[in-house]
Amino acid sequence: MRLRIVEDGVRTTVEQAIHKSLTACLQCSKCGGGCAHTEEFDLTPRQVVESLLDCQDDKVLNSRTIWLCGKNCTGCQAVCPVGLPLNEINAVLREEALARGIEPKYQQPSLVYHKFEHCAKHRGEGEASESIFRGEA
Amino acid sequence: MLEQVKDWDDDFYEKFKPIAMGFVNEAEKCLQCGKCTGQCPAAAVTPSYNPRKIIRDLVNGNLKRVLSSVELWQCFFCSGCFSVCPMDINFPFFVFMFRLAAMNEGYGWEDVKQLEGYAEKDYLRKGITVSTFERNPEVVETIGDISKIRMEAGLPPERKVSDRGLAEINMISDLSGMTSFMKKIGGVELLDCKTCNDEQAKRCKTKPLPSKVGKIKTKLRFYNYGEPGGKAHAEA
Amino acid sequence: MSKKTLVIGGGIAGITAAQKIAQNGGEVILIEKEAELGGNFAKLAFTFPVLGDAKALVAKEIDAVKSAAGVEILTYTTLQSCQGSAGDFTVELKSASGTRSENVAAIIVAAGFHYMEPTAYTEYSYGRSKNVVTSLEFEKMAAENRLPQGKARVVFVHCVGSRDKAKGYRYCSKICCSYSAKHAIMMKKANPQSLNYVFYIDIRALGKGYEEFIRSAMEEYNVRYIRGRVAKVIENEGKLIVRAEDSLIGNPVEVEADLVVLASAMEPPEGSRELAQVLGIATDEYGFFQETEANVRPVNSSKPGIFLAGSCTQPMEIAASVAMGGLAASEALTLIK
Amino acid sequence: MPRLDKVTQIPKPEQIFFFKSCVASNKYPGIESCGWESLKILGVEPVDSDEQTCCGGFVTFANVAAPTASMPAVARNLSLAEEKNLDTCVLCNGCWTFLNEFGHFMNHNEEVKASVNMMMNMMGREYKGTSNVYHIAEMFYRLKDDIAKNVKRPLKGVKVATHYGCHYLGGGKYTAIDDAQMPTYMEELIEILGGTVVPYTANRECCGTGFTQIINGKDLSLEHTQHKLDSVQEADPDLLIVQCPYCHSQLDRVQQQLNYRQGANYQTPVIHIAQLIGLGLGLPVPKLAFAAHISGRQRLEEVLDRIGR
Amino acid sequence: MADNFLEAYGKETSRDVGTRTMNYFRELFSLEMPLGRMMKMMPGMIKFATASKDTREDLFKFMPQMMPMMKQAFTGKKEE
Repeated sequence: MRLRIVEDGVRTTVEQAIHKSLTACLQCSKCGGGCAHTEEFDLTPRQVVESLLDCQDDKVLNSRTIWLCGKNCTGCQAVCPVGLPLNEINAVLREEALARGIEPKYQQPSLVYHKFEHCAKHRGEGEASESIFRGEA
Repeated sequence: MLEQVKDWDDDFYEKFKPIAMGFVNEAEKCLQCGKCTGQCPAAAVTPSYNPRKIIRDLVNGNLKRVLSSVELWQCFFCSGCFSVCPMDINFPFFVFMFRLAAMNEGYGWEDVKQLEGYAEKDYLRKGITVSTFERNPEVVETIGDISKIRMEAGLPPERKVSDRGLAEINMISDLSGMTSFMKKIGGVELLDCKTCNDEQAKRCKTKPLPSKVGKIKTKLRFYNYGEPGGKAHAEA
Repeated sequence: MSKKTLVIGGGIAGITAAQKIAQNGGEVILIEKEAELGGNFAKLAFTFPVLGDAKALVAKEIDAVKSAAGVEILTYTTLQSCQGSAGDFTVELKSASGTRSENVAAIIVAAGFHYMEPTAYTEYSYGRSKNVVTSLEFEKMAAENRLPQGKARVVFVHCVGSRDKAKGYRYCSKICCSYSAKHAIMMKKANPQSLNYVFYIDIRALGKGYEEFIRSAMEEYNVRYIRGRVAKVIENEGKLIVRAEDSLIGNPVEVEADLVVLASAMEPPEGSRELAQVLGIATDEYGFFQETEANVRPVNSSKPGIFLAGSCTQPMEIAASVAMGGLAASEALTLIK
Repeated sequence: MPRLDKVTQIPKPEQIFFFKSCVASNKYPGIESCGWESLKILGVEPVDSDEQTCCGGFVTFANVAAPTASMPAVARNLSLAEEKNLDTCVLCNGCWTFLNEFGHFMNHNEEVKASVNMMMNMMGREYKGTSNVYHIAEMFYRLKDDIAKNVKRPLKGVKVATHYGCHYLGGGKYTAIDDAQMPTYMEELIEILGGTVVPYTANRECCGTGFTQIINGKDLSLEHTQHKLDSVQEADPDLLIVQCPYCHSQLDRVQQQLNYRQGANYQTPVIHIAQLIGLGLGLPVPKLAFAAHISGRQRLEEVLDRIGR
Repeated sequence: MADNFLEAYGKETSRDVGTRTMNYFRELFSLEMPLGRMMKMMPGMIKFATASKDTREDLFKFMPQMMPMMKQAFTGKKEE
């Protein structure tokens, strides 16, 4: 899945709401290191900012991070060397996601790899499976 | 559970390099520049696959993550990463070596099992890896009789390897340990639709993997480098 | 015995050295193989980290050295041979009008550097697409007002030829990070509508004002910095498709660009090994002149009486070249007095 | 641009050991017959041996075989050429890399060579490392003057796109005759034959076989091949030239898979460089064995009608 | 995200996995010929010898070369 970098998106909305430019982010990862939720996040707070700057709107709005972020916790903001209010950013993104009709997500999908490919029944393609054995000597 | 850096086998790579007969080297020079991932065909279709991260983990010695990952099995072997690498790291060889290591740990046998026919039925019996028989189940339509086309083209109807040649490759296989390796693969139990009964079908739904490989217990693999994506995953 | 000093190279290091020697009463022969003094500095439009007018600055220095008493400037001139030892060198200078022999006490080598031609980087389509340019060509485009107009996307690629064992040099060229930031700012200033992307591996901004300069490119001029080396530039119907990994996220990304600027490496000047042979001094594995001791004797070459200045020893920025020129001048003066 | 110093190192031998490819023999016999006949026309006599087997690269890299089996297999195949004192000519990128790299490895590692030779001695053979491995596309580029002299069926007005594949240029970035990122030698060959080269964006991208991905990770493989085919479709060439039978098989067969499953309409004929040269040199149509191709057969017939059968 | 594989491995560290992997490769790529390995080769050689007449002849030609190796494998000493 190759991402395409395009023009400004939700980034401007966020910047207007927090009265700060996201470009100030140093990408130092201090926010994610101290966060209690990091393990459950799909994007770390740093990656949220980076994705916003890259204008990957869909990716950010569809992520779990924005819903999992503690609403009143300011742990990341307290340690941020440039003082970006990450929890506020996530709050703005939650509103934006709701406005776009994106359902909240909390559950982490299973990262266990299941392989069904050898079994045609699981693909519902019985006729293709026939070809496997056709002509076997 | 957080990852513990003290768990990592940090001098693994240094110790491993001399054993690997020159196939695994130069990784210590990796700049983490991401040029490999930028042109990787697998990374372009699934976001969790990332050669840069795998190299990082190998050099750091975070072997648990590498060996139990699905991503290790998603490499296309296209050598594109090697062709652009500013430090000449031959990543496909890394993948090759560490797939073997992963198999030693009990991962990925079900993938290899699907390719068993190429070696057992074709390479060792006929001396030719790809036979006229279509082993890719997805191919919808094949040209029926290739021997007729071969004869029209002025070739013998069937390409045959002489008995002497076959005896020789079979001896190579026996002597180099390939045969015993193949036996291990033969021990993998894949639930097969051809012979599937109700009980097995039920088991297949809950536990879609082969249960054991000879004496090795086959393990589940994980997406260790991020959440998978791509068209097929989006549909599921 | 002669009290003259020979300065090879009319770039900013050579000009400074010549000026300083002349100011202290020495006589200088300044030779330059090109038509004009100023070297690579004169090819720039702006300086960094303070955006100054490079052309005006270098013109002032050239005027100063031209008007200085005791400086003889010879353009289109190269060094043919060099005999003797410290305090008494016999050099043969070759120009279009013929050769001339001179007796000098000291020699300052300020041969400068050369921007690498990234022809080996076929993955970046250099030479195939006219919209893929080197940073030097970008400076020229900026000076001639040929920068893309309207809502153009410009991609700057770091480390082309530097930090690359396979196709370039293993060293870091030190200034590419800063000058790419400068170019991005120039681009934004010339065309506020433009969107600028810089692909970097690390940002190497050492020294006073450099980090702030690059941060200002990000913060004030809204230049997007993406961590990842560009893997491919493909030309497609007049547009350039730039493929790389955004390694801070871990995803491959693609940018459709109108112009791609390659920050090509600084390499040793052309013919540096030949010059070293003529002078009888040592070079390092890349062809840069080797100093005797890197920390406390940065200007002393392997032969007494021959001093090094500027970027012919290692990649360096203007301020460091000027400082080195001054140090080389003072070392040369000790031989004259 | 081709590296001329490398090209001139390739000899113009009178005889060459013809290493057949498994896909070429069993799926697309035209590649084998055209390679054989074209070399003959160009004055190089191919020599066959029925003792040659598959290079063993597929089973090794598919991890079905123990890696220790690969070196003796390579040594055995190369020793067949050495017995005849000939260089080897291969049809497939995979065979080229596998024989070349592993042969090179054994030549530079005496211990491994000795242990491999012990096994060779048991069957009365010896691996010396004297046979160089050349890709047939390399040979054609070396013999391009002879090709220009022998063109019988000029490809006038035929739009041809190229696909170089990965293992020749990428894997052998220091040993191949052309640059890994911007190769042009096949384009030159096409122009010699009188065809028109059609550029497309995804030229240097992998075909998507992914070695074993086409069996094990179909989703990844098919998605990638679709990207590639989309790009080819946009350029709309009459022929897509490959130099590796495995790429050939992937690009040819996946078109028809995607047409069947997704209702797409990919109809680009894929042919091997040996078949293209055979076409240009005027080999009779049955020798080209286009009947074995699956996708774009109609278009192939049209091309044949246009340039003469 | 790290949960899955850390749980699967339990208390084992990467160091244990590394040692195991190293031992595996050391055995796989070993060029030495201990007795056990020699014996493993025997069935293959017998199979080869029984394949046809000329294969048997070739193998017999190799026998003189093999004797010292057998001796070495049995005694575990390198012959001077």
